[in-house]
Amino acid sequence: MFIGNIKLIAPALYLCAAALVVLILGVIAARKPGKGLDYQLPTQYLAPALMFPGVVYALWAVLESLIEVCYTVDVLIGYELVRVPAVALFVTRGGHAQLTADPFGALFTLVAFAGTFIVMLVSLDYFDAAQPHKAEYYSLVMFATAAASLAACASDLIAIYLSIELLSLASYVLACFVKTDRRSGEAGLKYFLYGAACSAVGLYGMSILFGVTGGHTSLSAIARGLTTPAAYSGAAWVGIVFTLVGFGFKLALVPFQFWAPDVYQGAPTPITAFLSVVSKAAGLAVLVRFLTAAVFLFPPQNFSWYWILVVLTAGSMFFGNLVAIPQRNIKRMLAYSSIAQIGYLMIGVVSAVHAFPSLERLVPRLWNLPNVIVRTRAASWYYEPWDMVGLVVYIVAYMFMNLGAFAVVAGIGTRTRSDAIDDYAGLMQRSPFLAAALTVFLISLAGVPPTAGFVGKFLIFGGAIQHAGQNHPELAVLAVLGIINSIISAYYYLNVVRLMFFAPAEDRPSLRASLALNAVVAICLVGTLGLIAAAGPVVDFASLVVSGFLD
Amino acid sequence: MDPNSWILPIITFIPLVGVVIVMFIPKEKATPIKVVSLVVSLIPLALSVWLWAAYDRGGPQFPEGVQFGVRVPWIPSLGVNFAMGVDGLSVPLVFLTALLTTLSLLYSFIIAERPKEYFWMFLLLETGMLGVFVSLDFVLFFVFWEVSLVPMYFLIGIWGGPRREYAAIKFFLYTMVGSMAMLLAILAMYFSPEVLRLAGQHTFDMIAIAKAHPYAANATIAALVFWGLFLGFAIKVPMFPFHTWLPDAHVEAPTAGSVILAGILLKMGTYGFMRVLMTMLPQTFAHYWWIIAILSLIAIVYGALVAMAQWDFKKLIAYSSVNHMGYVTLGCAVAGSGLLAGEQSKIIALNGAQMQVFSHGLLTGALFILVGIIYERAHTRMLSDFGGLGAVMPIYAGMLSFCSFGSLGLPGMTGFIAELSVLTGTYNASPLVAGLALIGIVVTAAFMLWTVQRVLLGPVNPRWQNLPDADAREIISLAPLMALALIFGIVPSHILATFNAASQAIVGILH
Amino acid sequence: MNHSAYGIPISWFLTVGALLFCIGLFGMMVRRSAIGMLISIELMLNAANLNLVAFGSYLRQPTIAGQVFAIFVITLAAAEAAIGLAIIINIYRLELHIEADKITSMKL
Amino acid sequence: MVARELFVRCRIRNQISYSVMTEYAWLIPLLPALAFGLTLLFGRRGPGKGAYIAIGAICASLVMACALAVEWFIAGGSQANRGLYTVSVPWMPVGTGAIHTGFSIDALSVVMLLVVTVVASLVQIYSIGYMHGDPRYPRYFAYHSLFASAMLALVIANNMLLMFISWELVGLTSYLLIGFWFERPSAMRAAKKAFLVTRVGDVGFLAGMILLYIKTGSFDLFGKEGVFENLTRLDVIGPFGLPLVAIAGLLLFCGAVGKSAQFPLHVWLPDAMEGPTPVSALIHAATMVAAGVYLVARMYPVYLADASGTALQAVAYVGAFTALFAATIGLAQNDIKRILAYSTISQLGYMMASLGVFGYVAAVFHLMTHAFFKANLFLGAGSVIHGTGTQDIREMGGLRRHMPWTYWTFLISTLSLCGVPFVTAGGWSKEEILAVAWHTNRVVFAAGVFGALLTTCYMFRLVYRVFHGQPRNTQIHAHESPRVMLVPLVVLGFLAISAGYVGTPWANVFEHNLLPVLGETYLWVLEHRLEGMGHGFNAVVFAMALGAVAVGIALASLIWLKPVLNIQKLQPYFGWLARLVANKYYIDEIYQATVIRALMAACWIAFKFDYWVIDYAIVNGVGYLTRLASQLYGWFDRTVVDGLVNLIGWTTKALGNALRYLQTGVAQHYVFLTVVALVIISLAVLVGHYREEAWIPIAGFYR
Repeated sequence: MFIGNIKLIAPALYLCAAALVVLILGVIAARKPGKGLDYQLPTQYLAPALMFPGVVYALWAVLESLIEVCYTVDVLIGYELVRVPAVALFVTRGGHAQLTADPFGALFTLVAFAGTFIVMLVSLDYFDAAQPHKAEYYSLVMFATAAASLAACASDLIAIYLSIELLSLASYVLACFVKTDRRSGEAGLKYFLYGAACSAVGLYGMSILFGVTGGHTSLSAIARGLTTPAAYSGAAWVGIVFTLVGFGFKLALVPFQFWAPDVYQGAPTPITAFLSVVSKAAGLAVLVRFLTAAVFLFPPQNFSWYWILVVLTAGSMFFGNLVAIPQRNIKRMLAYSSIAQIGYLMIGVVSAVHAFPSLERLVPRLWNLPNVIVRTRAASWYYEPWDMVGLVVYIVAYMFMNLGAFAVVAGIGTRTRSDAIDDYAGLMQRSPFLAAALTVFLISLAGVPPTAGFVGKFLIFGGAIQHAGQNHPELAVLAVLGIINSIISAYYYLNVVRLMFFAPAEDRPSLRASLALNAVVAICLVGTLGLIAAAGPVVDFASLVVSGFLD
Repeated sequence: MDPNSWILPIITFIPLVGVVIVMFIPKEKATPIKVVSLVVSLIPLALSVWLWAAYDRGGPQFPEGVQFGVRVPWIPSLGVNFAMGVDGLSVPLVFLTALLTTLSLLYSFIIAERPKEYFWMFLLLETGMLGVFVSLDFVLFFVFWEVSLVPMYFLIGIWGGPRREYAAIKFFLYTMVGSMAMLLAILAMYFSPEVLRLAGQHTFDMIAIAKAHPYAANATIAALVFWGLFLGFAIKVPMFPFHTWLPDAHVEAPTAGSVILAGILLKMGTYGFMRVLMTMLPQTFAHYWWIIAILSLIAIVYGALVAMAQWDFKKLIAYSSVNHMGYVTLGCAVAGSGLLAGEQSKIIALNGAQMQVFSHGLLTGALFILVGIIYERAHTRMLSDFGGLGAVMPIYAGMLSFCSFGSLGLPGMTGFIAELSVLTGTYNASPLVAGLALIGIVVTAAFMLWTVQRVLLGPVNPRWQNLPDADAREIISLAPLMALALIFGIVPSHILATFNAASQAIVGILH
Repeated sequence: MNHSAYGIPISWFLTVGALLFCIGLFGMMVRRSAIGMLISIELMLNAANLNLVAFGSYLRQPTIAGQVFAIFVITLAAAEAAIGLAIIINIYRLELHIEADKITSMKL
Repeated sequence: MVARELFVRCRIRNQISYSVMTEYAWLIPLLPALAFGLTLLFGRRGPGKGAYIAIGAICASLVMACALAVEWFIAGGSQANRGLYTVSVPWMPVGTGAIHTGFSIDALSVVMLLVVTVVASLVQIYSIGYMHGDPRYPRYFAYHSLFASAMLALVIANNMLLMFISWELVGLTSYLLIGFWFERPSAMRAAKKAFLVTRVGDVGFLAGMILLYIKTGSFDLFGKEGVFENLTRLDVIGPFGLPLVAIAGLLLFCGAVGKSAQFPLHVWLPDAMEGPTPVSALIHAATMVAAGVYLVARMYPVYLADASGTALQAVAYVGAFTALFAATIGLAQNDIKRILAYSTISQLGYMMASLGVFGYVAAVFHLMTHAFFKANLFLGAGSVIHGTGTQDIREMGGLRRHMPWTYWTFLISTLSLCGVPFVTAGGWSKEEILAVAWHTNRVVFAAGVFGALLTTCYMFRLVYRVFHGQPRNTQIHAHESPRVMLVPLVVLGFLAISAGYVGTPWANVFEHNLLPVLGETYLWVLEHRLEGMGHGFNAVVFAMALGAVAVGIALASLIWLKPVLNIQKLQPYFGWLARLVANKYYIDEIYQATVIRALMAACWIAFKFDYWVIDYAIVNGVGYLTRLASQLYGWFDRTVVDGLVNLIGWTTKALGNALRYLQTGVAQHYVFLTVVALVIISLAVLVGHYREEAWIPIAGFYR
């Protein structure tokens, strides 16, 4: 086995180590709360402090992988000399990598890290200093993030399964972390039962895929295996569909969304934010990787999982947005809203599938590599905007706006002890900054300019329209449905805005936000509003990332 | 750098600077907030006057070129630029926007509730509106288009009448339906092979798209794109079946909000007709012009009829907007028709449409201010409550009569020139449509006169015996509007020459 | 189907795996107690394990990947059971029962 | 710049030098316009509360008009080189060209200028007395100035556009002045009615104008590119089988019908008497209502170009019918001003009929004389109202003794209106109309003669009721009006007699100057039409006219002066007729019941449609459906539990009783639903992708 360029996944490794540090120091500190180590090095500050270098490291890793993806290396595995991309890690015989730390994965790592950093700041505000088990809490969050990072790079069934499970197991615990809260416990139980069942189904699917493609676990090998006649078996399809269940659960894609509302509502708000962004980003990365591997076999013209995805995309948007309308709890509303948001993202995924329309186009990039020199440029900067750029930009935008919204919700929830939408009435008077910021986030979620959400939707719908023009009318339909859903969503987002701004000011005390909360909201605001101004560099960067996408 | 190329961004973003300044003034200091906002809004006004003066009528017109153009790459990889520029179509609109905003801000000095938010939102709105008229890149255009939507939502929702929340959300969602359809159509145009062929790259540059005539070869897609854009613009105008947000929004909006809504926001729709539909999809427009013409005709007659049935003064003016905007769209429809004959009369029609845009902005804006004046004094807008105010408030009566007559198309004011031109152009295309539109003229006159009668004439209602006449602030808010309506009505040559250059360019596309 | 050296065709293993999986899925649906559901999950995981191992050894070119995968899964299943039990204990503390179907406080 | 070039070019083209007066004729309407602005803004502080500004302006215009008249009619000599003076400047750019505006002076406009300035200045002077003490006194004179300005602009306009603009502006001033006392509900209603009814006609004018523009490419009337030179382009068959030129003529005539209160749009004029009486005299008797006649006269080439003659026939018959119809109504009215109003309608009908039967000169001639004597009548009536405080002739009587000046001037104008030959102006003009009609259209002629009879009847009824007999209302103490009101009466009374001598059959200065206005082509057409009509005195016609007047006076005297004939006896037989006539043939009521009601119904239906169908049903309906769908979804979501019960129950039946006991639990149901979805998806994929060999090739991998 060729271990490869380990520094590309170093952020995850660093995070695991940092998590251990936090855990150990935190546990020691917890023995004397408020004194000694807990006083000098409080865990709730230590964790973000250790997280921040992680974010920087992840950013560096993105840049590094952008360079590395240009090269291949010839390695000797067993008695075999194979040429693999320089971003491939843990390469086994036949040149199959367990992890592919390509820029795409690195970027999702960055999203996960940045999201986690923001979530930690929210937690800082959400939990008071006397929070029990904070060492466990923060280390679990960090482990989960490391898992998400690995999942974003995983290109092997085992790696996928392990990283996703690690993420899930940490999330189960985090969801029910407030042990005294019945709702939190209930959320944890449901999340666990449903998640475990779904991952079991997914695993079963993977086992079938493993079998029908000739005993391979690597996605690239599976992709090759699926090109053989064997893969035309019904079993292969069952395998793919079952596997999709596992990913669909992570994404809360309809009809695997049942857990989301309950868990979002019951879990502590920072964890809800974490689940809605970090966990989803990981699921999305895995899904995209998996689909682009499977796409070789099933040209979308035929009736296949592609059409299932199209239907589920539309279903997610409609279900999420429609059910969000009557909600009275803002966390639950945002849960449904994030189901809908996944629908928009899935439009990006579905059209990204067409970025790899044929084996012929991709194969030269992967296998017909020149074999003269040892280190050589592999991926040419092939320039095709729109393809998956929208997906990448949208996930970044989604991180800012959704985390921002949850940050405000968390901040208000701790102060008013309520998550009811009705209690947001007159918020503009009580806390103008939070109300204005939440307005921006909600408007961004609705996709109205000049916000990041608009840029994301614009690019996603643009990609869909582009492929619609290439004889894929279903994408035009999806774009239209997406548009309709944007309008529906505007209704319930604006309902909150309406309450905050239009409702008369009652004699309720104004809310005082902590520094951490203000900082988080400000970061998210800058991200949400700044993305459109910086759209040029962002899109360029995203196209670089996308063009380095390998599977 | 050439200062001329920076004038448009400066005009557009000065109000945004004002927003920031106002945000830093404590909310308790109402007067400084108001004065600062007003002063800030004077800058774009002054610059827009300069712009119009410096604008060269003989210079290039869209889509051949623009004046005061600026073009900075924004998202180069997607072909998105920060592109601005003006031609004869937009220069008067920039001026109108700046003027109406200033006057609205002046009029809004009476706002007592949450003035800080009000004034910065108003300035933000100005940026959005100005941006729409000067943008030459579709992404920029769309961003400004939507930016103008949000503050208006708040203006209606916070400072509006009793049913403000309903009106605000209806306004927002309804227009969002249109803008989203428009977004899809814009994307489709972007990806058209014609644009790619012409520009060498997919681009959102409006000039490039207009020159390329996207989907000229593919009637089906062209039709889809056309109707998508049409929906976006028609809702904004609003054209006949899409107009019902308008009365609600107008009635509930604060006075200055109504002024801006009628004066500028509706114009964004017709501007879209002229700037986008007619130049970029001329063949499709020529194919479907009759549908637009019929809808416009319905708007003219039907808008007038419905206006006549109103008892709420403000709603009546709102419906009269439907009627008036019908002339604009009719003029556009005729000017873009596929008839090969009568280029001259098409130009007349488009001149008329533009004139009506300008005229309606002046006169209906003034009428909304007049409604606001009476509402603040009497706290009612029911026409049946009034009567005989002509004796109590002679200055007000004079101004209301003036604007009403202007609005019903009395010769000597801008409205007449507009209606005459549109009807002349229409006559050439279809005498029947022109004949039916003439009915609208009579009904418009009927309801306007009836309104004047119900408010001003007759015996004085003792309730209003002591209403004060219009004060200096109100007169100053109204005087420029009325003066311009009169001056441009008597001596239209200058403004029409500006319009004419743009009309020639647009009509010339088909010929 | 092809027979192995031992004479048992692979389909037998696969059938047993599928049955296990179905039983597990069925159990997920019908068990009221969270513990019962946890057990059902284990059944499903083991169905997958059986598949993996069977496929791994019955392929033309036998691979240990299936067994490796299975070992990972077994490890994970243990972790999952531990966490699941912890969650269930927590629930029991809060609710004094572990019947998943009666824990429905969040709706709408 | 451009303007000056064009100006110069016009002069060169005409190759004639005109007097300074002619070249600066545009000042004539401009002076009152300036006076309007000054009076409106500073009237209250100005001389005579603004009245002197207005009067000064109109008198200056009068002087200029007189100078023009002298130049064009007396000093001009041979008319051949003085047909037309016209100047255009570009007004609206259109494409590469422009629409022009400008003014022209010819005999017709000079006549009109003279009439308007004379009557307007006299009426304004009269108003000093009449409106004395009114709270809105300055505004009254401002409106008068605006009217004068617009009316004068109308008559010197050389293009249809300026004509229409002025046309509408005189309508506006009419509206403002009718509603001058707007506190009176009747006044405000009358004002609105006047504006709207005329606007109905104006729409026709507008349409005709646009038609002419579209076909000829110009709004200008004169010149090579003008309308009149290019009328042949309209010589194609249009709708209804009529040539387009006839359509254009008819449309223009619609405008004239509205403005000149011809049947069926006459209803506004009697109501317009709600305005101050001097306003009625100037606008609703002498000048503005005659603008319709002027329009047809000005556009006469259009009518002459219509070879089918349809348009002119319509003009003739509408005019003749109106003349008779209004006269009958006039017989049964009791309001002094309304009688005069119907008389005006009737006389305008004469003018129209005259135009319709090719009596071009006669019509304009009658227009002029009518302006003088009818203005005088109205001013006299105003004097009476001023003196008595009532308008109802049933309350008057015997005023002859109290108001001698008023009486005599009123009587002179009455005789002129009746058309007493040889001695009155109205006699000359009316006889000229009848002479033309005798030659071209005997039906119109008969109507004219009978109309003259009726006219004499109702006018003498009026005179007898008001000035003769004994006072009927002892409350009224009549007094003669102040001198400032009497001077205009006397001047107009003089004109009511003398103005006719410019157009006697023997020395028709009027005709000699007016006919060339048509231009050579159309003059030829007109002369062709009138071929065989001898110039000079037509004794038969004069005799019949004289007879009609005599019979009329006799009848009136016998009924109202010395009640020899008691018309009350006819009551049982012709009571219905009397009621019909007294109620103006119920035209107003018919309009109310049909047009107005239909319009209001249409408004209401449109509004309800808008409210309920478009807004409520469609727009809100979509919103409602969305919310409903969300409710359904929400219901589904809320009741996953309960819904599952049913779903599972359904599944249970299908599977036997095996799953019956699964009907509780939540997380389980989630799983269940997921499994259902999974099964559906898998089946869909498998069914959709089924192939025969699908299950076979796995074998390849295994030992």
